Amino acid sequence: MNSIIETNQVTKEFVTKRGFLKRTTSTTRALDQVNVTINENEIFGLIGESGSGKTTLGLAILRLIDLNQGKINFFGENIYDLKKRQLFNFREKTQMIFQDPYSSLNPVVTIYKSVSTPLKVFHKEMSEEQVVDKVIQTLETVGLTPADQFLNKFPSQMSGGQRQRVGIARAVISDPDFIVADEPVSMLDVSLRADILNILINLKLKLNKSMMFISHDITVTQYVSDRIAVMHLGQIVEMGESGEIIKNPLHPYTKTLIDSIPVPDPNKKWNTDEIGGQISEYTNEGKNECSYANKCPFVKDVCRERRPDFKEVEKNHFVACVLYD
Amino acid sequence: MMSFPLLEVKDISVEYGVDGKTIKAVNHVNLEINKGDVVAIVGESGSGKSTLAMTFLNLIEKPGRIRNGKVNYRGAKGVVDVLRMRPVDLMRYRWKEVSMIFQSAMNSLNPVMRIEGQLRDVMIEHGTDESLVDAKIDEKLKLAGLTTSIKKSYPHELSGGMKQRVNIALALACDPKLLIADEATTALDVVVQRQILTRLLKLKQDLSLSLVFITHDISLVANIAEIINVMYAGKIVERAFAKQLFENPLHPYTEALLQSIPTLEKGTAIKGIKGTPPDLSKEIKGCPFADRCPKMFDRCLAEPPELKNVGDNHYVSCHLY
Amino acid sequence: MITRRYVIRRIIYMAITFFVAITLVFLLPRLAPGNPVLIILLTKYGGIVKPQQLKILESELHISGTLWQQYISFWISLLHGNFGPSFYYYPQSVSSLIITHIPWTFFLLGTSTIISIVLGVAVGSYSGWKRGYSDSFLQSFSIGLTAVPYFWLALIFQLVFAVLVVIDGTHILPVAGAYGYFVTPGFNYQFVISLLKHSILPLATLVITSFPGFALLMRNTIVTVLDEDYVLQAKAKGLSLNTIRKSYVNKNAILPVATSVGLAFAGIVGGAFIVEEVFSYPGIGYLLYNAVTVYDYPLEEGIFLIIVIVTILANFAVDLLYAYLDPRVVLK
Amino acid sequence: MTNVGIDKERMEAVTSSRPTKRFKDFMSKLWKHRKGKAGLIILFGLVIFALIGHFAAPYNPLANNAAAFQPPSHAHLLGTDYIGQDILSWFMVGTGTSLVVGFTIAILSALIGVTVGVIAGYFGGKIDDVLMRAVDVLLVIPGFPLLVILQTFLPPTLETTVLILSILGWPFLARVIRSQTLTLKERQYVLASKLSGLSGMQIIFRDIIPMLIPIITINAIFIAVGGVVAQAGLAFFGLGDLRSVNWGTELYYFFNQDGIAYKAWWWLLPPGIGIIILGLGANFLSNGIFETTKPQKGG
Repeated sequence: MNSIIETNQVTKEFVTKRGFLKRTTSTTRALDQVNVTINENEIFGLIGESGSGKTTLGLAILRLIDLNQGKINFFGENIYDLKKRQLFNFREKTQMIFQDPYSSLNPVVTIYKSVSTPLKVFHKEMSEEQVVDKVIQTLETVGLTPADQFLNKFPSQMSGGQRQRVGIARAVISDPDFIVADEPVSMLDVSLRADILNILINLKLKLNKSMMFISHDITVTQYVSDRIAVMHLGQIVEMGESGEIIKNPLHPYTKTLIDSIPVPDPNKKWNTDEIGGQISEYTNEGKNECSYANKCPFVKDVCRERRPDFKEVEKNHFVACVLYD
Repeated sequence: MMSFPLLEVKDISVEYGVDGKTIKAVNHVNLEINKGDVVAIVGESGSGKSTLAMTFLNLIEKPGRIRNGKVNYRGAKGVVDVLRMRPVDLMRYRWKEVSMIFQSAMNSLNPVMRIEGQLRDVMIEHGTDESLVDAKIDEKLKLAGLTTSIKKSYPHELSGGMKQRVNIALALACDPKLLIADEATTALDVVVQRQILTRLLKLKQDLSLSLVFITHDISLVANIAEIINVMYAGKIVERAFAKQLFENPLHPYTEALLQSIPTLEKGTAIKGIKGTPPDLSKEIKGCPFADRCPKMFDRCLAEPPELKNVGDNHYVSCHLY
Repeated sequence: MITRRYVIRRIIYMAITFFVAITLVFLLPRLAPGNPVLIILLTKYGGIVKPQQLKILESELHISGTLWQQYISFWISLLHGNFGPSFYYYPQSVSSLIITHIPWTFFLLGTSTIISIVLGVAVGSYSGWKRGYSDSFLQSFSIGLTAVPYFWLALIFQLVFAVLVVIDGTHILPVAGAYGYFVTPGFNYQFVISLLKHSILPLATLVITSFPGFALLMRNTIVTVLDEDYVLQAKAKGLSLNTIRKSYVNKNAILPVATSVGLAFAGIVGGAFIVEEVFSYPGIGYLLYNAVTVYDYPLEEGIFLIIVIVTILANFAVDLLYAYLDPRVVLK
Repeated sequence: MTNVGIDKERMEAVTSSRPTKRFKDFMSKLWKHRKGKAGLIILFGLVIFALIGHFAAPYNPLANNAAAFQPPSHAHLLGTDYIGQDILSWFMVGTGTSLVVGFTIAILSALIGVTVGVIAGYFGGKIDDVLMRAVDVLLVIPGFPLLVILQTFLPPTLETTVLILSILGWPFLARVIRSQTLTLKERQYVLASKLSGLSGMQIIFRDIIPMLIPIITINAIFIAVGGVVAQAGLAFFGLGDLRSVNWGTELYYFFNQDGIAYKAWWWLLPPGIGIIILGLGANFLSNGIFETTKPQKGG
């Protein structure tokens, strides 16, 4: 299998300044030496809680932010080295699907104009008739039928689920190779999610797209993804085939995460004895320790002394934890 | 033995007047909550679940209004209708008898007041002895799983999870009999969500609370609730014990909802429900789910179904039964 | 919360503002082509001027040497607090003129600002809290008042109290000056009474035209705050209306009003100046008016710089007050 | 696909962006709003009044052929002033001048303010720092004394007054526009436009400025009124072009030519009432625009 995206030691820091009458600056590592590989014709799931850096990684892969360190290869070429013209070509081949169906469409621009823009910018050779045809065809692929009646609508005239389909249409119309889908269903009603997820799977199966699917919801992620990476405070702590991750989680954080998922089974009532302790907030300040050390029930001294290596414990199953040394 | 409901909602309807249209958010709903129950109300956005919960505290405000119905509460002095209480009594009833954790934890704390102050004012106004207040503040914060030192903080200094715990501490401040949690954990991460919900269940056991969970997440209620109400378009369409509802869903909406959620077992395909919920500002003649229902037949369009007991306290509002 | 960094930055920024103002004052007369002294002499005085005044003008405008040298000597005299002698009131110095007049302006500005804020907040919070008819009435009333120009209102007061409503040859309220001709300044009953009477019309003009702005702002923020989730929660908590109003609504609604005070202050300064002109009130606005009429440029420039300093400091004070009121504000 | 043969009519319907229809929708919404309608009527009325004054005032406002200080009469509906000029004609012509002054200041200030605000907000960084410090400085210097100083040294014409007021009128708008731009640029559709290959300038004109139009209009309306009042205030202080016929000079002559002593209320009332009507119209209209364009709260 060929890789489409390869990140190498990608690190991104945010600096915040605060303090009372004396200045302190603190650095938060949103991405901390991240190495992931996304293959062609694959949906790669990225899960983590809010603030874990998963969206930052999505933006980095599309070169929408600057990095402090590391490189990201797209078909073997570092996208952070691209010059203006090459960057334009890169933009043509990558796209993004957004979380918020209300904020991802300009309210004063018609559906036709929103969806046709990438086509008009990247394929200037197409005639207006061809553009209209392609827009209609794409809208129908994402289930907006008959497409005609949507072209002249404004986003306010459509439901959340329909808007999200428009967002997908916009992302695929210029035929990109790789798409980042950032929490594409988390703001939709439960009954509408399934169709959107199935459309994404079809993009892979029928149009051979590669995708990074970012979510905080493991159930949803494993439904669409071939492989899953788990992120915690800017670090990838575990990565593997999605079925394997769910059945056989290795990292203590992944285990907690999977244990905490609500399952639609009334026989699995939650146990009220296992009340967790106090919650505290931690950020990755770039210390030389395991990012989960502060919360881990299996924490050892060594966890605070160095960072665990990210190693292949079983075939295609990677984990960063001293328990598997 | 006859059991008396702690809170009994009778035939309640709530409307909102927006832009000259009247939206029927809650439409002739009946509901009972017994002492010690853990009841869930599940529904998608716009189903009226939060509006229904607001009536328990008589908190519907303009542009909404309660069209008809009663909310009977069984207190120390017998049964009273919350909607017809004198303002003074209503003030005493709120929080002391029934309290609530609101969905918007981020915004439901006063930004310019320390946590301590927000616990103190409600305790004092509900008659807690001044000398006991400090100890009680510490006690409630601990119950909610917080260190007492955070009482000196302002809300903006706390994380989302901590704010939501402050809201739990607040909800417990006056030792209520019934606690309503309205999407109390929706904005939180799953790990924190589980910590908070198990804590609530534990508190329910220890303090003999009744709990009402309001959520859009049907998987979640399976793990926590005993009785589940499914709401759709302002009506309760199905009510059953959790086990029955998941093993034998009767209403086509419930069935479709359960088929639309992914599970951890690989290989089961999911499918969405086609169409959109009805426009509640328009008159609906038949069943509100009719135009999305795969089992729809003529009668569904003509007359609205009633919520009927089809045995074993399994209620459903569908012409199929 | 206020950080040291903030205070330092703020001082630097105040210095920059002041620097810009001074440079502007320095450059303006030089922007016009030709010798500024000659231009002033010819255009404003038709060339007829006492030799003494010519000298003052030259030294005041620092026109000897290169532009850079002029600029430096200009700064040096400023740093000594020396704005030079007045052109018209010679030999009085600009500084001494300002010092004798500025207390009156402070009195007008301070009193009217405070009354306007208090009145505005009171009316606005009543209106926002009440809603309904009294609210829409108060709202339209306030909007109507904000449209009234203060100089016109001052003239109306003049017309009414100086000539129209005169009973037996005496005025109900004095229409000119800061105190009566026959009272001796000092801490005596007559003087204080005379002082207050003389201030009524100028203050009324300023308050009537500036309080509605605060009232409207307060009303609108109250309405917004009432929609906030924490107010709903406060109601659910069964708190008394009084507590909700005091600790939940007003405490939050007052914040935008506090931020607006700084900007409003710069506006009220203009109002005060014109009101002083109309009521011959002996503050620096009246002085400035006279300076404009007789082309006393050194005096104009001195007054301008003083009022810039006052406004900068007032703004700084407002920012500190705001940080004190709102725990979320970190003045970085 | 089957849709190859699309007829011309449908093509046009699809591809036109329909800005005129949006404007029409907006106007009809505004017309239904009570205050918005009142504002439109009042301001339109003032303009008509000024136009009549320009073309058909009863007298030449500067002709002094009647007796001085005459109260209103049939010949002079609003009486005469200190040298026998017809006040109604003065007021009508003056309304035109004052409206043009306000309008010009609003346009110029809005141009500067929007440019500065959008550039600072969208591009951020050093440009933002520099521009916003400049705005802070300009905001804190009290406007009126600064105007006095500037007008003293610049040629006393109406044009300079308008220019000065335009140069001083934009900072507040720039600040508002900047903060709005900061919010707008966080919208996901801006990122989507970036990914669609649009340039910064294209994004500004497509995703930022159209959203700002209501707030620009509202602020421009207030700048216009502020400009009229400031110009009147300056004239009242004896600065600027005192030969120009406008509301401010009318008040100036009233105050300095014994209008009070002659109890000439007919001379004092018109300009003040003119300013009040303008202020009310502006307030109503901006309130209408605000309420008809504010985003609906989502259920």
